[in-house]
Amino acid sequence: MSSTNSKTAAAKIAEISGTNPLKCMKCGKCSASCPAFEKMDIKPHQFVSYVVNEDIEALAKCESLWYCLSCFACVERCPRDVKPGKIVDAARQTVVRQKGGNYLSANEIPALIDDDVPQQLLVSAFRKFRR
Amino acid sequence: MNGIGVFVCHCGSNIAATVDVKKVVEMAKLEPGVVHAEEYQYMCSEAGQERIAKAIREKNLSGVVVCSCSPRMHETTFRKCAEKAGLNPYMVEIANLREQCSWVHKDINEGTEKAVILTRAAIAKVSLNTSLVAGESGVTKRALVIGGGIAGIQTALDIADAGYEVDIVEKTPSIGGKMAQLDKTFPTLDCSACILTPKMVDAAAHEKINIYSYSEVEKVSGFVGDFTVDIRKKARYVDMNKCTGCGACMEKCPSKKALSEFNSGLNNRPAIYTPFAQAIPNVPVIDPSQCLKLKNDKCGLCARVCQAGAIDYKQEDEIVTRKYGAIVVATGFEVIKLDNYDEYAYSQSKDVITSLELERIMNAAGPTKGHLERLSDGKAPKNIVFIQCVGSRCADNKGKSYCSKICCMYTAKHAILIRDKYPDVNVTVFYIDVRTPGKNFDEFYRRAVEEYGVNYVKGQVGKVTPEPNGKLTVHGVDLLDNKQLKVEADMVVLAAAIEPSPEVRNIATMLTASIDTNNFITEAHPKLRPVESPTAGVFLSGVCQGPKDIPETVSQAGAAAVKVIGLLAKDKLLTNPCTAKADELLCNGCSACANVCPYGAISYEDKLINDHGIRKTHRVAVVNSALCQGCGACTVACPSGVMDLQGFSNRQIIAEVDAICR
Amino acid sequence: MKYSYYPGCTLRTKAKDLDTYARKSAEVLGFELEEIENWQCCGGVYPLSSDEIATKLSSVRALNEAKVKGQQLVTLCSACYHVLKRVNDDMQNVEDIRVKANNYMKLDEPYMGEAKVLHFLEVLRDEIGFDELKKKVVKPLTGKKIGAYYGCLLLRPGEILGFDNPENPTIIEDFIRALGAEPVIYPYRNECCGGYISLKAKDLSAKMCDNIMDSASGFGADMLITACPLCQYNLTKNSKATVPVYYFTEILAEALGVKGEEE
Amino acid sequence: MSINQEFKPKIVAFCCNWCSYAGADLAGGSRLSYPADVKIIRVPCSCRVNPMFILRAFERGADGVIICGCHPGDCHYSTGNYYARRRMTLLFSMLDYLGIERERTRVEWVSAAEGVKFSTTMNEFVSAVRELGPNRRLGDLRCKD
Repeated sequence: MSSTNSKTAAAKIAEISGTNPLKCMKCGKCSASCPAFEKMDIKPHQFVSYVVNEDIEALAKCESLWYCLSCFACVERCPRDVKPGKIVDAARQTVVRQKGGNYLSANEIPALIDDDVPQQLLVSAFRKFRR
Repeated sequence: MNGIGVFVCHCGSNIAATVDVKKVVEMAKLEPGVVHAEEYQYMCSEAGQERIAKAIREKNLSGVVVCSCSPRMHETTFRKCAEKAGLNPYMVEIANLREQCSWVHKDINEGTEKAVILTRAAIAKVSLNTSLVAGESGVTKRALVIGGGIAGIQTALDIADAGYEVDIVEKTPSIGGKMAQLDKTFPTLDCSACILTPKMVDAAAHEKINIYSYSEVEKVSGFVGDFTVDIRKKARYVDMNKCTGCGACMEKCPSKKALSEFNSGLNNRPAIYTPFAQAIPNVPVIDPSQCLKLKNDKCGLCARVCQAGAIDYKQEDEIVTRKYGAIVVATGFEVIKLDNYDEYAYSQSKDVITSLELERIMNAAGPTKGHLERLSDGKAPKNIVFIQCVGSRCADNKGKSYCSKICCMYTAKHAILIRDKYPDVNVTVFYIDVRTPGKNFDEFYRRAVEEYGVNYVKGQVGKVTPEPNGKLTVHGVDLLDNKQLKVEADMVVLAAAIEPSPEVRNIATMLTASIDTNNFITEAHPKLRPVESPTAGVFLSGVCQGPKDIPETVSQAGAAAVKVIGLLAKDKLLTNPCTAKADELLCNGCSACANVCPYGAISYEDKLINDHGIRKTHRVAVVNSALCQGCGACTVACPSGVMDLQGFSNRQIIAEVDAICR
Repeated sequence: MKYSYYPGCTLRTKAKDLDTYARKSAEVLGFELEEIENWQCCGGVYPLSSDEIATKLSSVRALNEAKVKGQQLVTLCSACYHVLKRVNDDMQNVEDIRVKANNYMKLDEPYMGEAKVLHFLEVLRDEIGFDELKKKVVKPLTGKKIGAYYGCLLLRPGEILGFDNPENPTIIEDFIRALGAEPVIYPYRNECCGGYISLKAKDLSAKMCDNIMDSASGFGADMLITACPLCQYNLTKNSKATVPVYYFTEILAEALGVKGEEE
Repeated sequence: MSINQEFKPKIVAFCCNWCSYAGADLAGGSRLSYPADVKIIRVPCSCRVNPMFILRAFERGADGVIICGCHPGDCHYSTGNYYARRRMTLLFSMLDYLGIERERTRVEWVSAAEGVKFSTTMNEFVSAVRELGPNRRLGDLRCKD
């Protein structure tokens, strides 16, 4: 990805997340609050720096996108109004919106569920993991 | 030959980089009435001023326009310069080409164009200026200090030592303020009380200092040199003159449920109380919300045990009116409420405390007699976690936008004191940045790490969870290690942000001193006049102006005192000659102007007027120029346009409007 | 009193209990849940991206229907509440979304966020009042130690949802007290259970559920109650399940004496 | 809506000496830019601003006039800004009658500490006036060619 492209991609992420990553003071309260921290290869507070540094390619490839729960713990507690959860979601959107970007296919569903799975689980997983 | 001289300053490159100063000079020369125009590197310098003086003398200038920085910066400089050269100082106008032009615009064409217009407006105005002579007013040789913490005490002592009378108004029953609540002070670990109480005693014993404790400022009127202040002395229900301070009443008082303000609400105090043992004055007050006698006319025990007969349940608030030449605001700070930080479990667990509460726990006169123990079960803690920046440096609507400045250092102090006294206690500090700019400050913090083995972890804590076993889990992160941490703690100490005392808003309004969005009082100039408010005669001491530690507060207190002394040392003050003036010929005495005057400066007289040979007596408005502060409210209220403001006359302002819109 | 009612996908299928008990209880408490016509699924999660419009339209339809009927819109499911309330906030405050949504919907009168979204618990707290509820209780749950499980969707972001203090909520505890039981306060009651990632990252979600369960049982809870079908499923199926998890409406119906009644 | 970027409006800003003028100085000190179209006239207090000055400005070709004073309660002269507010409300209510768009005038409170607010206020005001285009209604035709 050329530097102009990653610049546009970074701007796109800032735009669709509606947050300003430059307000971050690197306190790490998001990462301290994140229940999925252990599973994340790029940690919540790093997401913000990746956008600032326009390293979008790494974000697009990272595993963290599929572990963020959108539980808003980081959004609620961020003292700088950066709301890292929204940045993660924006990065995930840029991936799933691309062709072949789906993280979940309908074919794999039967193997993943049991009889009690509420519809809500499928609906929300589809909404988060697919276009 | 009279005419106007225009002097354009480069201000180094501050103006010249964005404004073509030569062009401004050229254009100025084309304006009617201008007989001289020049530019120079630094007009405010000795050489620059000499150029102005020389032009005034040689060309017999009748008006001067200096195109430079803000008039709030150098108007006085250039007025003095003109006066020395023989020109009335009020024949000088400033065109603000720096703050309001070159610094805010980037394009040199735009900047130059605007500079020319601003200069043109100043020329138009100055051509209508009239010579004004400042009047004089007296100075009441007494100062008022609002707030009796270390800032107020130090200011009062310094003023009193110079021989002037000072009154301290303190809202609580004793002077001493927040410093009296502290156990030790950084970075030298002096005992706070040991260095503060002698100053409190000095203040109380000083013949020039009068302390109004348990009192509040109620009303302020007047102006620099001549303020009139109403002070409400709240009913103490104890006669100050009779009380011997024996303390028998406090011991016997059966109502002991009120939370001790001095001990940050960690234990109780009686309804009749002094905040702490070394209180000054050592005269208790009765808290009417707690006293059984005052609430439902039962008890009366304190009156019975008082051998001096000092208890007086009938006492009422008293208003004292005093005159002052200068007023110092030293209202100090409070720790913020932690309602917005429930993730840290402050309201859910007794073992999550603020740093100020820790001060009281560590203090020998505190609720635990200085033993470090958990408030929930009295057990000695083994692991203590400190969380920095709680409510400071926030961009959300929960916290404060500023750095509270003192927290990094007092946390290092707490960590050292704990590790020193209890070496088997583990101390972890979660920080975002450690800020230690100050003499011996960083060395002090390094000692905490290197000598005392305090574990500093970079990363803000997300949540504190109380556990079923009574311990606390601190959910943090080590950003340098990129690891999430769960630290087991017995006690968690929050470095909560500080904010100006809530009453400062009201006081600022009474003093017409402006406050910023965080309720800190605005200084007259952020760099050059940091202890003065923009309102003449009102000075600032301590945290009311911005977060400060003790040494800074004491320095500022001394600086404020010097400013007050400088003012009180004068016998006369020059008054602002830009006052209102009525045209006697046209005034019909309708009273519209007097109705809007906030100073009562306008009265009416029957005057014999000679109107084109017709002599008649009629009622006209007369402005007392000693009282008039020059706001101009009356000028607009006047239905016939008779009232005008000298220095900002209708014609002058219209000339500026016309010049800008030309 | 009649409220517009938005049941949501799961309450019509796997979480029928949550719905049935709510309706029965409402009857006893003197209000009616009138199901809006032709509701569509809210999507389960609120679309966070500022450029998503289409995914918000089903919520706008439901909100507008409540507005047209002049009723407040009540939901039971945490996710529906979260989505509807946030979309409503967008319609009130985000001009871009409001304009685009209205352009697409072509309603008789543009929807500007006039409807008010209420969670069933808010109806109990703010409209009925917990004191009134207490009076209607016929079988108080005396002696039961119940932990409230809020999860994430009901509370956060607090600024927009305004449901309760997001870090130290009290509404479900007050509800438990009104029913005569003892609330157990434990710090994980507002931590996420793992939600939709339980589909593809079961281990993570299981760990999160266990944390919640351990904390609740550690503080002595006999049972947990929740408003979210996904939390109920996740906590029951995806953890050690040391403590049973019920819908809050079930214990409400029980206390009001209408649980055993046949339809 | 297309905004004519070429159009350089004439904006007169009356700023009170104690708060808003100092706020403007702070904006300068902090290098917070705003359009050069804004020219400031210093007055001791917002209550010194005679409605006549505003009409005069429009008559002489100003495209917008803004009056800035201390926040309510913070006036250096205690009550001046309240007078200003009342007077301007009255004046503004009559501007329609004169054919001047209400948006060409504004009263704003800017304290000495609000450099940022000063700059954003001016940016907003200037772009609002730019959208309106030149003020042609009250111009004194006698002065024009």
